[in-house]
Amino acid sequence: MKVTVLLFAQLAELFPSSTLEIEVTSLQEIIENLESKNPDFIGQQYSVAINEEIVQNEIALKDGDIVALLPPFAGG
Amino acid sequence: MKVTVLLFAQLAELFPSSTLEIEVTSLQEIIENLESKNPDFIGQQYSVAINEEIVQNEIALKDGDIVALLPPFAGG
Amino acid sequence: MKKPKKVFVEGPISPDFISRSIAQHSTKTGIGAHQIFLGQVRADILDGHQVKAIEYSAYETMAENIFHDIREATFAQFDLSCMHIYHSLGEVKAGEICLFVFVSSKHREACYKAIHELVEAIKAKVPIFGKEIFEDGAHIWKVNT
Amino acid sequence: MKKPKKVFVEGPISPDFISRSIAQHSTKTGIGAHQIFLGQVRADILDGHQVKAIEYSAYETMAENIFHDIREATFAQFDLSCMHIYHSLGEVKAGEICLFVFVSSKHREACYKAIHELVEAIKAKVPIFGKEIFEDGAHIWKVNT
Repeated sequence: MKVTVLLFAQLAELFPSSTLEIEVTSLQEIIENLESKNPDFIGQQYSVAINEEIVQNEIALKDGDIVALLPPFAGG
Repeated sequence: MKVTVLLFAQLAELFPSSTLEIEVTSLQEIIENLESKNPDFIGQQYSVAINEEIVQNEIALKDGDIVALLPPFAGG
Repeated sequence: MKKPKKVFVEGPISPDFISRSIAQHSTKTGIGAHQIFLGQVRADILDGHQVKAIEYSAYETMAENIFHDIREATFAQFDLSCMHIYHSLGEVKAGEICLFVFVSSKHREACYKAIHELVEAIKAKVPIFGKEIFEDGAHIWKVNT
Repeated sequence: MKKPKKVFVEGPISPDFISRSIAQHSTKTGIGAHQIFLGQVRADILDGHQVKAIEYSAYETMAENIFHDIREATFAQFDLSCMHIYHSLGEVKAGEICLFVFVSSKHREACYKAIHELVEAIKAKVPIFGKEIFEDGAHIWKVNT
């Protein structure tokens, strides 16, 4: 299925674009995809939001999901 | 000895002047003096400051002391 | 030691005054957090009368000394960069501001606690009196809770 | 329910903006206490470099939703009359204000706790990112503590 991956802040700096459309079957696959594109992605800290909700565990993706990788928050 | 008595707020309203110079030997005597001048003074709530320091117990007065009778505070 | 500063101001504290006070901190680039407390006069209904203003008075010399002591104790207890306290004397109408307490620090934790303790200390310890004046001209004397 | 309000503003939050926000509360004569928290950008020295500004970015749609949730939870928990939250996006220089949180209530106790919880929730839960830009043009990414 196709999902949209959004990268923010220091994660966005690691790739040519902060928005990726990719064909994957799981969150794990997204991460492996990004790690293979840029090894500097390995070991980065981030939380994951699917359709703007933070998810704590691996959950099943659906076609059209928006997966955001969010580095540590720094508001205020 | 002679002391200056300062009255504030609702206590000042009970007397013609908010500043009194009186001859007394004790704090108790000041209070009796005021109660005799205006019985409405009886039962009023206040704390006592001698020379700008709050005192909790009867303390000896000295000539020239400034005795302030302070109704409940209402700052802020 | 900080030099003694005058706390009392005549009449209400204006939003402009607060704005200028905030702006003066922009050169203090070690500050990360400001906390401001404002006391505003309420149009309370008491015994069927509506408060239109509070007329503040104080035992001024003693009050300024106690403000000074409160300030020093707060600086000793918390890691603050700045502290400002202003309180009105005279008439402050309902909706206007009578108390402005402003603390600044590098990190926010010190600010939360400092502002809380400052405001409580001011309300409890400073000989300030408030005459609540009703629409019909009658008045009662305010008591802090 | 309060209507959703926009939190993000472009660039720093000016003292004038804060002043106008305070002034708008003078007609709300049931309010007795205001509490304001301001976040100010610090000129920290990190690895020998001095921060001259923070450039804020956010996952904006998600962030606005979370601000809304935080606002609703705070209104449910505390007896507040008003609540306003503003956060900068884009560049905010050292000494300028990037966060403005403003709560008002009849009595002061609700304000102390509400402002504390609001600021902590904003720092912990909202997807906002800060690029700390040094005098020499290098940068690092800020992490909240």
